[in-house]
Amino acid sequence: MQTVFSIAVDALAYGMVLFVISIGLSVTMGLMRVVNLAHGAFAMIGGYIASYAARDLGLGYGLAVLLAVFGTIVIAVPIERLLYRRIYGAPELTQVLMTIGITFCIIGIANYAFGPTLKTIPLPPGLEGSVDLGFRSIATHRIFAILCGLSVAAALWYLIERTGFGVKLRAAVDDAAMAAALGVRTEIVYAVSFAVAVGLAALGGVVGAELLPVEPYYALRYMVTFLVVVSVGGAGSISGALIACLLLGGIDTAGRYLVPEFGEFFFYLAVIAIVCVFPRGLAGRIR
Amino acid sequence: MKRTIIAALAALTIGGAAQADTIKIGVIGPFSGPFALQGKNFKAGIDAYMALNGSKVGDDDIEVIYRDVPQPDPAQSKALAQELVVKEGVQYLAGFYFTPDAMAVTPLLEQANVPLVIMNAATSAIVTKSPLVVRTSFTLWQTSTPIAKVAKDAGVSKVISVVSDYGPGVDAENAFKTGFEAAGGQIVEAIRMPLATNDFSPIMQRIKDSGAEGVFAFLPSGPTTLGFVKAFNENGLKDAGIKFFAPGDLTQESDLPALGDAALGIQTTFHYAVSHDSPENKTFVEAAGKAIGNPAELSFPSVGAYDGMHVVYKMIEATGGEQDAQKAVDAVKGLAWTSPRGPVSIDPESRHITQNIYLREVTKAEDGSYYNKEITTFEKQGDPGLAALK
Amino acid sequence: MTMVTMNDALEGSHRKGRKFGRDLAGLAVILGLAVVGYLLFPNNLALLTRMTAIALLVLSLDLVTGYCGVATLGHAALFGSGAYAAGIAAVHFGLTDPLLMLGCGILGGALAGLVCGLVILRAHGLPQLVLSIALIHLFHEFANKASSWTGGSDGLAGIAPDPLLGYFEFDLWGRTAYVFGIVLLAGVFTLLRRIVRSPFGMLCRGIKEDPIRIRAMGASPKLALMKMYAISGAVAGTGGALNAISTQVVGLDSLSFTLSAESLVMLVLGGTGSLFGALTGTIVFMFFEDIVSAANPFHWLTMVGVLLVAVVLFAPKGLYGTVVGLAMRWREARR
Amino acid sequence: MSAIFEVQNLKRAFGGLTVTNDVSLAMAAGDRVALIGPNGAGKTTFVNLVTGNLTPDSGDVLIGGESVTRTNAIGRVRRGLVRSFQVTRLFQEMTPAEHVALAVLQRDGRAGRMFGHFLTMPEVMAEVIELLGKLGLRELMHRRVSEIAYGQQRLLEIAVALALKPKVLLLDEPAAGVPQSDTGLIEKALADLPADLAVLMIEHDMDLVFRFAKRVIVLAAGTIIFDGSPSEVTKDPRVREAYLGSYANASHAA
Repeated sequence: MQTVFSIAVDALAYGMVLFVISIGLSVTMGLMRVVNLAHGAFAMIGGYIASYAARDLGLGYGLAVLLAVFGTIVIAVPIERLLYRRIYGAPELTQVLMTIGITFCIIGIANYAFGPTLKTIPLPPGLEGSVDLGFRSIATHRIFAILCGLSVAAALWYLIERTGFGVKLRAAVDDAAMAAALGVRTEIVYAVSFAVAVGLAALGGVVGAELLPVEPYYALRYMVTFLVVVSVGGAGSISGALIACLLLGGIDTAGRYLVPEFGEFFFYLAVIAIVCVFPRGLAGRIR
Repeated sequence: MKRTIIAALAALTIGGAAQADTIKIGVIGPFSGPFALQGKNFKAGIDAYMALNGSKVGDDDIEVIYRDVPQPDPAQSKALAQELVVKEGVQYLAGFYFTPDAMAVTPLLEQANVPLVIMNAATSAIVTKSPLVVRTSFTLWQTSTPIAKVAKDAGVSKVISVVSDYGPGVDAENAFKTGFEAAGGQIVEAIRMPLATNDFSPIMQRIKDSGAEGVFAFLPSGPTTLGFVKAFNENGLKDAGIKFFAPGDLTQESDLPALGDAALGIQTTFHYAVSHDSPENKTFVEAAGKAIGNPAELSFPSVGAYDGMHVVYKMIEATGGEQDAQKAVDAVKGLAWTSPRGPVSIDPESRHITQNIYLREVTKAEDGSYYNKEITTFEKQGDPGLAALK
Repeated sequence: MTMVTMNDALEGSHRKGRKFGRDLAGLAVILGLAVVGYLLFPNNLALLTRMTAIALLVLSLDLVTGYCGVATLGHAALFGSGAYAAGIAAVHFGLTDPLLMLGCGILGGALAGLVCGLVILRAHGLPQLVLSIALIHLFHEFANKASSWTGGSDGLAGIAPDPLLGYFEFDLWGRTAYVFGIVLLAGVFTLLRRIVRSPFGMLCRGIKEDPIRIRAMGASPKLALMKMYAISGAVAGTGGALNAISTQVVGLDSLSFTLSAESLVMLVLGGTGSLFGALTGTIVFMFFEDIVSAANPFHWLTMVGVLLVAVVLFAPKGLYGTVVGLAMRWREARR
Repeated sequence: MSAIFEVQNLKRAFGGLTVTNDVSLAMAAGDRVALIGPNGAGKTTFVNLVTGNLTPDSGDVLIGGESVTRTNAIGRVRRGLVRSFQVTRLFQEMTPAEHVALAVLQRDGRAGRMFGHFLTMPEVMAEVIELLGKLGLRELMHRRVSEIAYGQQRLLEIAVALALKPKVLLLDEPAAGVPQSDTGLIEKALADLPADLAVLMIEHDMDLVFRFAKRVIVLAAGTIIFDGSPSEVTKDPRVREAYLGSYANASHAA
């Protein structure tokens, strides 16, 4: 029984880290219909900025996180204006080509600027160490990640379902031409959504850095994981992404515990099964 | 098809190809991609050797030609080796970070009349694939066997083995198991986890549940190591007094700054520590540090490359610059010298390097940096893996 | 995924007689390129052979992606299966005749194609992409696990093919392998040209555009796609076998996500939905990579990235597609 | 009279809502029947049940006296039940010649052939030219569909259906979306349909219905409320109620 609890706790923590990093991708893919393979690259940029701020400049963790989020947005917005705008509505394969190209560039630049070694983001004393849950201990930063995940989910839900911006966004997604006719400035809506998605990526990159360490190949190494999580959840759905992260996190964790030598089989077979049963993602949203 | 032509000496001589007294050495390694750091170390070791020993052997100029295979890709590796031999006319092949890349090249050697000096790839069997292979690095059997004795001597009798599920991981597991069981210890469980494991918490739970007093671990150096060591501490295994044993790949110097305090106290056995205290090593570290640019990036492949160059130089000396692979290899059988890592020799039978293996512990230096502090020396270790092959 | 099938659009306006000529022209282009490659890089045949093998993989990918609209990031599964089938036949069963190995490779590739088709065709769009990713990882992991057969991560070494037709040895200089590869590529290319223009090819293009319409015509899209997957598998398996024969070793990389993604990039770069596009993409990508990585090994990736972005911006239909588009416009303007 | 196409007591419910309720009808070769009904009458569901895209809860569909209830959509096409689409479903990148050729080849079971080209198959080309000629599309046969006018696309839709040599043709609003100026073309095409073909047309345009159909069936709320000659349909009180009633309700809601 204790083992079950233990796995559940690990699964929750892992799933929430995945969620924080992937949810931004769900926004770009689901709401903006861009297969954005460069998502991991933006998360990585966030990680690098935070690492630089906290380790080399000696700034506090909170400040580093803020810098990472806004710094990444500042870097990403020109990219959106120059490059992404050209591929809205383009065929998927064209988007794949463009975003892989962007990823390659970012990797090369990161490698040049920061070198090939691992970069860490020093945690504040409050997040270091472990918390005793009675039956086991868990790293404090994982609890922090869980809380981050929950607040991101809540904030996004509020933004999309309850604010004027959310209304415009949903309108632009359902029918861009109609929304434009009604006076919604779709390109601004898109730019803002993109900035939000990138900001979330950066936040995820920083919060998840303890699990997925920052290095130049981060952008490619975890690309598939993010893509799988988002698609299984159903792109564009917050609840879908949340369920997918917890489910896949659970499957992965349980697989690694019970049959580590077949962990990969376990995970990918589950993915195939889920996609076959829910071809439109767990949230069941049509495209 | 990533390749790099860096004429170590003379871009001049490329034009005058007919010049007979330039001897070319083709080096294949990961110079880009996720393992670029290791390739950089190859180059640093080679540059250091040539800086210290000159770029001439007798009258012959030495030219090193680099080719890039970023990730294990035997087909690519073989194609590049073929190109090096046929097009560039190299007389020696060297380098090779990954085992499959080296394996792919061995069938070529005889026809090409070219010896192969392996500077890293660490699977025992490679040297058996061709009589023209010499290795100056290590094997996982070589580095993982002594740690079994260390574990037993530390009073640990039940150990769980946790390795990444690929060739080197399996080698490490077998080596440790053989050594530990021979010493009277018991392997309570042997876990092989997928290479692409991000979250190690469930593995830590397994370790905890197994009731082992110690854990033997092997993962490829890089991002996963960091996650593993952190998870070990955060899940309370360190506090629970579970001992951590591993071959030195886990605490390679270039990863130590990132690992930080988390790695303190981890004991590993390995053939080389950058901090090794000897005049030879001081000279080497200084030269190699200059070659690599940032001395913090220096790691074990550099010494394999450095000694590999030594072997190649000796081969050239012995053959007088003539292309005769068998003669060259025969000349270095039994060759002994003092390497930056300590006294070493080439075993005449296996053509693998015999060397000291050191037990080290990750320690914080006075200036706040971390290093592998050598504690015990296991002298003149051969490769037990070859015996296991038979 | 609505890249125009340039050749076929042109085709409508063509008369019977010219088509045979076009087939010959295609063949001539390949053989011409082969000769040019041989003359330019006589000492680099191993790399040219590798390019040939990859070209077969990209052609095979074009069959399902370009002609049938299947989105896949797992196509190396077919290539790798062919390579392992040929390699295992040689190492474990002593079938060292290159043609027999080739046969095994084709069979292995086709079988893998059927397995992949069964799974991948169950979804569309993004979920389809994810299924393909899951599949390639399963194949990879399976090969890693079955190390007594495949050599695992150390690679399957010790493949020693007999001389081709009992006479031409696969030697250090790689001439036999190169000629063998070019003959295979030319043969496959000619065959595929016929297939994509045949009624079956037309059916597949129809499926790509609207499977429901095809059903309403009484044809089963699934069946046709499965057939195409088997053909695609055979082609990729040919490439894999060529790779196994020419390099005499098979590594896990041949079943990797990386290779799958790279082949997709090459295809889109050249232009989907035309066999020449697939060839163009392979040649341009591999040469570009070779040149820039030689120039600067540490930052070649950045330059490849710039190339991809530039292609999307300035040649959105892929290199070949864009050139053909321009040619068509020019011709129309002249009319 | 032997029915070439028959529907017996067809029923289908979604959740608690019965969308098709006990629908029966029979058609003989050469029949020209129009199926009309107000919005939400269940026409789309009926079409899907007949073509095999939905399975009925109960009831039977027969073609040539043979039950196809358990046969899938593809099998029904092969048995001679062919449909057209309300919104054209054509291959934008292909030519009319390719469309018709593909249909002809598919009908003959040769669409899986991996060699040859239809342009070099004289018997296929003869049929393609004949059919396209009949529908006035001959000149356009090698243009891409995306380049031809919508009215002509509708004609091509009919050509593809005819190329399959159906016994029963289900025309789903053949004139929908066609500009007024082009409806004449469609009407002419409909008038020229083979005499022995049973045609069931679903249509809104009553002018077209009256000119085309010899028999009109009215579907409302999932049930057939009228089945008779066009001259009687407007007089039928239930039909008036169904149509006008729905407008009355709509105005309440508004």
